[in-house]
Amino acid sequence: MKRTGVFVCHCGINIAGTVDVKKAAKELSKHKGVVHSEDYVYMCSDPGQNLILDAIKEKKLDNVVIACCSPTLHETTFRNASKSAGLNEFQCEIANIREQCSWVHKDMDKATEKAIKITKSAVEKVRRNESLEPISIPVTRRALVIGGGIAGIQSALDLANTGYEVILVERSPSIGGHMIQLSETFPTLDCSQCILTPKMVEVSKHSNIKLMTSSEIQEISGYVGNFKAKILKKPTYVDADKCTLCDECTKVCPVVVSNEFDLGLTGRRAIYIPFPQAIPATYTLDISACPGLLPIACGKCADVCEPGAIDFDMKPEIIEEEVGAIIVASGFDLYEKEMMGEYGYGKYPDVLDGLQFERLLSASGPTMGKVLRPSDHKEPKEVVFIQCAGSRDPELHCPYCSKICCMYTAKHAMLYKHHVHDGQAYIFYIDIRSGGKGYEEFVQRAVEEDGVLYLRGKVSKIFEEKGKIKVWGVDTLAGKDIEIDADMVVLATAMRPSEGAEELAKKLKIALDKDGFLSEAHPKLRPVESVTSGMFLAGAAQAPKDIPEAVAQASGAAAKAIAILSQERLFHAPTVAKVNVNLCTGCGMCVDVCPYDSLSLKDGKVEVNEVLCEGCGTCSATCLRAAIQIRNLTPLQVSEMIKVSLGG
Amino acid sequence: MVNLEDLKNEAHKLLKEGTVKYIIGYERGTNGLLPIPAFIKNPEDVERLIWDPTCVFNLTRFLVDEKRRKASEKEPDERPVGVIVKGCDSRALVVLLQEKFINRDDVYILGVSCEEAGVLDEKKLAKTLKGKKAKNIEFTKNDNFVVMTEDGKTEISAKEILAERCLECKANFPVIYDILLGEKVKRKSDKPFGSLEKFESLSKEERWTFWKEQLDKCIRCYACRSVCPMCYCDECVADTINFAVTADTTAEEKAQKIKWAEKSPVTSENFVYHLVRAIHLAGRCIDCGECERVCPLDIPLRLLNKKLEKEAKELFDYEVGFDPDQPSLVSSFKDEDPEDFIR
Amino acid sequence: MAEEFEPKIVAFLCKWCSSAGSDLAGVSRMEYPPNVVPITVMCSGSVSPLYIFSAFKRGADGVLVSGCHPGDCHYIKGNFYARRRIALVKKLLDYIGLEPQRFQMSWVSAAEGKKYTQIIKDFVQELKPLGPQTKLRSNS
Amino acid sequence: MEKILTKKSFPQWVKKLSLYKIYAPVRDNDICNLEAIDNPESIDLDCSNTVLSPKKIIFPQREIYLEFETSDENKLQVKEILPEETPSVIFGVRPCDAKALTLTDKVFSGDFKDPYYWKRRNSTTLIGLACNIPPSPNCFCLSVGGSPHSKEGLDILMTDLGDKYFVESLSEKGSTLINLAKPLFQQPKAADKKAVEKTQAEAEKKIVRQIKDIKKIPSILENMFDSPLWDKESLSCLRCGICTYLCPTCHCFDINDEVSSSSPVKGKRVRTWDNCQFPDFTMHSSGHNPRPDRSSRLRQRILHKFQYFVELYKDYQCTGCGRCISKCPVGIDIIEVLDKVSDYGS
Amino acid sequence: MVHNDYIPKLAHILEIKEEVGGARPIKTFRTQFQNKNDFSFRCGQCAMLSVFGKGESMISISSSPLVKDYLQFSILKMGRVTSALHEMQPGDIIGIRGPYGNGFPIKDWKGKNLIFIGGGIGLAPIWSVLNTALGKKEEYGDLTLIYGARTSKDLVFREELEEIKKKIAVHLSIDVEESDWNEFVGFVPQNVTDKKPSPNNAITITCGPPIMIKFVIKALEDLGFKDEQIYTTVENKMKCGIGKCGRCNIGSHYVCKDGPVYSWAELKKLPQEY
Repeated sequence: MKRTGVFVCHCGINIAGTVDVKKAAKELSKHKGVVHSEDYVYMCSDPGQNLILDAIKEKKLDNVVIACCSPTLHETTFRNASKSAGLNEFQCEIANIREQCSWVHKDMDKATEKAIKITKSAVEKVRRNESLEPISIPVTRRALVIGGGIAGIQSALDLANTGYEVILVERSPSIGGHMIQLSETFPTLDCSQCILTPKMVEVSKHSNIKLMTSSEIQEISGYVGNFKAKILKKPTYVDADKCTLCDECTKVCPVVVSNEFDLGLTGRRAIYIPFPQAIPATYTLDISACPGLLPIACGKCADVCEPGAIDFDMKPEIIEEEVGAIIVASGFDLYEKEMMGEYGYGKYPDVLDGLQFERLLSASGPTMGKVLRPSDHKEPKEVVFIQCAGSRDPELHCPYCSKICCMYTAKHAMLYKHHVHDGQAYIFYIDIRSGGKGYEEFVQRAVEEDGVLYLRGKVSKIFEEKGKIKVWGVDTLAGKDIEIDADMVVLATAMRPSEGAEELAKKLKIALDKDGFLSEAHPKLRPVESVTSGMFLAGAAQAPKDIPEAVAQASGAAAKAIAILSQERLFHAPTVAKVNVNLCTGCGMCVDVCPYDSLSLKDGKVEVNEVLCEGCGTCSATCLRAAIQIRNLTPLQVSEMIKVSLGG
Repeated sequence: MVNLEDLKNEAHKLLKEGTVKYIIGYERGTNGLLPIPAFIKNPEDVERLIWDPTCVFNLTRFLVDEKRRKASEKEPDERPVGVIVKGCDSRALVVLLQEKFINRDDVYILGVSCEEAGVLDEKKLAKTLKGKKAKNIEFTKNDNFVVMTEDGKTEISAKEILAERCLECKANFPVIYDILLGEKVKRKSDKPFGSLEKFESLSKEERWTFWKEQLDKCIRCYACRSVCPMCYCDECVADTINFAVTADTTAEEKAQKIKWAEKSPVTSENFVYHLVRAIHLAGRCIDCGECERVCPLDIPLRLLNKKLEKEAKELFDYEVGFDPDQPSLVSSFKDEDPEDFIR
Repeated sequence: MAEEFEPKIVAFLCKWCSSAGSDLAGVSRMEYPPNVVPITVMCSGSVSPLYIFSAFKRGADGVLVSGCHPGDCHYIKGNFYARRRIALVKKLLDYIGLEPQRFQMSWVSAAEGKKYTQIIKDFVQELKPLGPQTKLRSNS
Repeated sequence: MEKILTKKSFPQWVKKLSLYKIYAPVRDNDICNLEAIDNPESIDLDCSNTVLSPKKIIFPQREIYLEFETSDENKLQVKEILPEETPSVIFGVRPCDAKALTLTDKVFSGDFKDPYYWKRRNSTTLIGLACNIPPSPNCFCLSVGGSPHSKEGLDILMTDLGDKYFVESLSEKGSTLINLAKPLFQQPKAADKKAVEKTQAEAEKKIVRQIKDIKKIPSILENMFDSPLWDKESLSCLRCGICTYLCPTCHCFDINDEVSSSSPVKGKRVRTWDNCQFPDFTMHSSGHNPRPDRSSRLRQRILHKFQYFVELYKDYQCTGCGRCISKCPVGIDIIEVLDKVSDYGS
Repeated sequence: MVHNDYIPKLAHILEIKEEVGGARPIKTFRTQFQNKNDFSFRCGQCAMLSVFGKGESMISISSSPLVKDYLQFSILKMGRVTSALHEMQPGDIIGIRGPYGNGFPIKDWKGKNLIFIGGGIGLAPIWSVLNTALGKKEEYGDLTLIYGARTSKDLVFREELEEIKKKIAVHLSIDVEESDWNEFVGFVPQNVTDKKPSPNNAITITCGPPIMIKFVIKALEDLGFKDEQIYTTVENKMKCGIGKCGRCNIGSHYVCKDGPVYSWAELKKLPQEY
C-alpha cells in the first residue's frame, strides 16, 4: 500500500489559531495509508521543508499532503521540495486549510473537523495521482505571419530582427495594407508612405523573411511549436526577378478595370503594378481582367516585355511550411458600401468613404493631392463629414465603435482646409472620442486653427439637388435643424474584419467574436493571444485600432511568439485528458465540447492531442461512458474525495 | 395505410437482389398478442412479416447487436441491414447517426408511417376488452383499430387504446428512410407532454413518495437498459457490471472501476441507477417507450425521460432525433441558455 | 435541547474563479459557516452529474457547483456546458422530489470573496430547516 | 385436514395470524406483487400470479452476510449477520411457485446448508391457492410434472369454490394456522369435495400450452451443446435479466462488499441475485469469458434447467409458471425452444 | 448454531515476497489464522481470500498440507481483490474461507512417477503437490518438473527452484532467447516434447494458461500418455465456493466443488465452458 505523509502547518497562529493542528495531525495519522503525520509552525520555512524531506526519506513515503495555505501560494514550493527528495511533483498535494478554513471560521472544533476532511480529501487524491512528467514538445523555430499590413510587417520585422525566420503571407500582390493608401497620419501628420515604405523595403531585403504575396493560407494543422501551413501561391504571370518595372506592358494592355488601390477613383490595366512603391516591386497580371490565357487571347504584354518576365504558364503552387508560432494580422476592410445607401453612397459620386478621401488627399493619389470632386473635378467648397457611418448603430449596422474615425475625420477636415483654404468643413458627430497621446489636442487644433465646424447630431437625409448634395441633419446642441448644400460628403465608414476573416479563422481554428473580429484569449490579460496556443493576434483583425495600437500589438504578438521560438522544447502540464479506448464509442460529444480542439476522432475512437489539451475536464463530464478523464483528477479521485468530505 | 403486401414486396426485392444482408422486422410470436422481432434472410421468408398496431418494438435496438457482431467478424458482409422503422424508431436512428454509432450506409431503412394511428398499449387494450383476449388487431382506413377476440370482431377507437407516447407523438412518419410505406400524414399532438401534467402538479413530497415507491420495486434486471437503443455503451457507468474488459485492461484499471451504484436493489442504489440513466438519456431519448413497456414491475420510466425531453425543449429549444448533424444536447450551448437558477 | 442540525455540504469549485474567490474570502477574513467542504475541480464544466448523485448518496445535505461567470471561463466555455448540464440535473432532482434548495449552482469570480461568503451563509440557512437529506442517502 | 372457509371469513383468519408476518398478492394497477401486508383487505387472491414468486421472500434479492469495521486501533472486526427467524405466512402461493421452492431447497441443501435460505424457509408457512383459471396464458405446469392444484411444497392448499375456499392442510405448520382460527372453519361436505374435484379437472383442461415431448428432452439436450439452434433462438435476446430474475427456480447469486467508509474501512458483505444472462456473469477477471455470447447464455439457461439440473436432482428446474415467456421483452418462448429441441431429437 | 460457511476466518499476513515485478506482478503471501488453525486441506484445493471492502477471490493454496505454520498463496495481480492484496503489508488482516474443491488424488499416485508441467503462475497449485511429494519422496517414483514463463523474470519461486534442482529433475524454459540463459528456449509444450518424459507408470500434472494446457496435453498425447494419466486444473469465475451461486458450472459440475482438478479423461466429457 502506498505510504502517505501528512504535514499540518500552523502558519503561526493563522491556522493554529482556529484549527487544532495537533488533533488534526493525530486524526490524520489514523487515516488509511497515512504512515506519517506531524504538525509544524511554518511548513514553508527551511526547517519545515526539511521535515518533509527527512520524512520522505526516512519513512519511505510515496506521497505527501501539506495542509497549509492555498495552493496558489506554496504548491510550487512544496512540490519542488518533494522533488528534491526524489518524489514526482504530482506525489505532493496541498490541502487548503487556511484560506478555505482557518481564516473563515471561528469555532475551533468545527474548523478542525473541516480541516481534517479537507486534508483527508487531499490524501485520497494524492494516493491516486499518477507520477507524470511535463509533456515536452520540440519547437520549429520559425514563424508565420498572416497579413502584410502594418501589423503583419511590424511583427515580421520584430521576429526577423530577433533572428527567427519568418514567412510573411499576403494575399494581395503587395504588402502595405491599408496604411499605404493613407495620405497623412494623425496626430502628427506624417506622410504615411514616407514612414511605411522603409519598413516594406526592409521586409523585402531581410534575409530572415520569406515574403509570399498573392498567397493565401489553405490549411493549418498541428499545434503550438509544430504547425504545418499549406500556402497557396497564386500565379502572377510575371517573374519578379526579371521584371525591370519598365511599364511597357501596361501601355499595350487593352483592358482597363477599376483600380482597387484608389478605391475605384481611377482605373488600371489588367497587367499592373498595385502602386509605385509596391513590394515586391513587380507587375502582376490580373487574370480575372485579362482576356484569357487558355488559349492566349491577347498576349500583347508578353510581346513587348523585353526581359521576358511574363510567363503565361505560371501555375498555382501549394507551398508547405513548418512553423512554431503564427501571428494573424489579417486586418480590416471598410463597411460595405451597399450597406450605406441611406447616405447616398454609391448613388452620388461625390459621397465618398474615408479611404477614398485619403486617396484624394494623397500626393500620389488620383488627383495628385488636389481635393477635387470625382463628379466634375471641381474643388469642393462645402464638405460635410459624417462620423459613425455604420458604427455604433446596433439596429441597422455595426454595434461597436470603430475607434479611429473621430481622429481621422478631424484629420480629413484639417487636411481639407489645408488644401482648400476658403472651404468649409462640417462634421456631424455623436461624441468625440479622442483618447490617445496628442489626440485631444489634435481635435482642438482642427476646431480652433482650421475652423472646422462640429455639429453634434445625426444626418437624417442626403440627396442631390441642383448639383449640390443636400445634407439635412439636426444640431442637437443648438436644438435646430441643419441644412447644408454640400459639394462633397465624406463618410467615416465603420471598420469591419477583412473579407475572408471568418474562413481564415476556421482554418486556424480560432474563435471569432460576435462582430466577426478574431477573439483574444482574455480581454484584459491575454489580449494578443488567441485561444489556440501558439497563435497570436495583431492589428485590426482583433478589433478596430489605429496605427500606433496596431504596431504595439504587433510587437507584443512578436514578443509572445519569440517566447515560444526562443525555446528548443516547450513544456506542457501533463494533467491532460486520457482515453479508455475500450469504452469509447466515438460519438464525438467530447470533441464538440473541447475548447482547444485537442480531441479528434480516428477509426471510431477519440484521440487526445496532449499538447493542445489544457486539462479542463469538460470532456470527461460530457462523456456518457467515462471513457475520457483527466489525469490526476479522475472520477475515481473525485468520488473518493466526495466520500471523505462527507465523513465516509 | 401501409399495405403489408407492399412491405413484403419491398423486402422480397431487397433480399432477392442482395441489396441487404437481412431484414429486421416483425413477425407473430407464440407468447401473446405482441409480435417478436424477425430476422429475415431468405426472400421467401418475407411471408412471415407483419405490420399491425401490435408492432410496438423499436427495432433499431438490434442495429446495436448487428454492429457488435460485425465488429467481431473477420470478413464481415459489408452490405447494409434492412430495418423496419416507425416514426419514433426513425428518430432513434437519427440519434445513432448523430452519435456516429452507426453509419448511414450500414442500414437500409424501410420506413412505415403510422399515419393517423400508432401502436397500441397492451394494458389499455386489456382494460377495454374487460377480460376478453385479443387474438389479432388491425388498422382500418379511419383511425380505428379492428380487434379480433374470441367473440369476433370489434372496432375500437384507436385513441382509446393507443400507447400514451403515440398520443404525444412528434413524428408519426419516419424522418429518415430509404423507402417509405404509407402516407406522410402531418399530425400534431396538442399535448406533447400530456402524460407529465398530472404528475407535475403533485407536491414535492408527493412526487418523492411516488418515485420512491416506484423505484423501490426495481429489481435491476436492466431490461430498460437492455432494450434501449441509446444504451449501446459496452459498459454502463451506472453500475458495476464490466463488459469492456479486454486482455490489455490492466489490473489497476479493473481495480479502479468506480461503483457509482451498488448491485443491491435498495432505494439509494436504484435511484443512482435510474437518475444516471435519465440524465444520460437527456437529449437522446426519442420516447419509443420500450423501457417502460418491458419493465416487469411496471415502473413508469417514460415519466422520467419525458420530463427531461420537455426540459430540453423548454429550456434549450432542443428537439431530439430530427437532425443527425446537430450537436448533442449536452455537447452544445447557447449564449442565452437560462441561468435564472444560478446564484 | 437537541443540537442544531448542521448540514453537510460539498462544494465543487472551479480552480480559477470560484476557488480563487473562496481564497479571497479567506484573505479578507470574511466569516462563514464551516459546513461546506470544498473540492476544487479544474472547471465547472468537469462536474459530472455522477458526482452530484454520488454526493447525495454519500449523505450530502447540499451540493454546490460554482464556476466562473459566463464569458470569464478560464477554459473559454466550460461553464456554458456546466450551466446546461446542471440545469438538467437540477430539474431532474426537483422532479423526483428532492428539495430544490439542496442543489445549487453559482457564479463566483476570483474577486467575489464576499459573494462566496454570502452564498455559503444563505445555503446553510436554507438547508437548516430542511433537516438531514435522507431521500437519496445510502443506509449502508 | 380438510376444511371449508367462507370468503367472508377469510380476512378474519388473516387477522388471527397477528403473530406472523403476512405476505400476500397485492394489486398494483396492471400487475400483482407479493408484498408484506398489514391489512387483510389489501389481499387480492383474484390476482393473476405475482410478478415475483415467493422466492423473493425466502431467497431475497439482497441478503447481508456480514459487517466489517476497522476500529481506531486498526483492528478489523467481522460480524456475522443472520436473518431474524420471523414466523411468516405467504398467502396465494401458486402451486408452481411452491414446487419451485422444493427445487431451490435442493440447491441450498447438500454438504453445506445455506443458513440464510433455511432460516427464512423454515420460518415461513406457504398457503397455496389452486389455479382454477390459469393465471397466465403461458402456464404449462402440466408439462413439467406440476398441476394447477399440486400440493407439492405447500403447507396448505386453498381451492376457490365461488363463495368459499376448500382448505387442505398439508403439514403441521399448516394445521397450526388453521387451529389458530378454528371457529372460522367448517367441515367440508361431500358436495364440496366433489366440487373441488370437478374444479380441478376443469382447471387442467384450461392449461393450453404444453411442451411436446418433455421426457425425451434431457437426453436430446446431451447432444445439443454445439447445435446451431442456440444461435437462432437467441438472435433477439437483449441480455436482460427478466427471465432469470422472475424465474421461481433460478437461484444464482453474487457476493459483493458494499463500503460505507473506506478509511476506516467499514461496510457490509452482501449477497444479491445474479443471473446467467448477464454478459459478465462468467467473465474471468482476465476478460476471458467462457460464455461470451447470447447463444451460449441461452443454451446455459435451457441446459441448466432441463439437463444439468436433471442430472443432479432428477427433476426439471422449471415449474411451468410461464413468467419468462410472458415477460420476455422480445417474446423468447421456452416452450417453443424446447419444442424445437424435440424436433432436433427426432 | 448453524455453521455459516460464508463467513471467513480472519488471518494476518506474515510475509510477502515479490516473485515477479513489472506489469503482471506476482507476490507470494504467507498467512496465519488469528485463532486456532483448524484449516486442513488437500493439495490442489483453493481458498476464498477476502480483502474487506474489496471482495473475495478464489486462490489456490501453494503451500503443502505438510506445512502447518502458515498457508501460502501466490497471487497474480489481476483485478480488484488481487490488486488490493498486492497493496497489503505484513500484519494486515485478510479473511480466508475454505478449503474448496476436490484437490489432487495423490493417494492414488503412490509409487508412480510424477511429472509436473507448469507455466507462469500455474506453478502455484503444482507447488503444493510438488512439495508434498518431495516431503514424502519415498512414497513416489521419479519426480520431474517442467516449468516455463515468458521471460526469466516471470519465473516464480526462483530461489526455491534452485534448491529443488538439487533433488529432482527440473527443466526450465523461457519463451524468448535471453543472454545468460542456459536452459530451454521456447514454449512449455515444446519443452515437454523436447524432454520426452516417459508415460510408463507416470502421472502428469499440468497447470498454466489455457492455451498452454491445450498444447501440453497434445504433446503428452503424442508421447503416448493416456487421458487418465493427465491431470490439470480448471479456472472459472467463482463467488460462493460451495456450488450454489451458479457461476462456475460446467455442465452439471461446479468447478469450485467438483473441480478444480480434473483428469483429461474427465474434462473431455464436459462442455468446453472454461
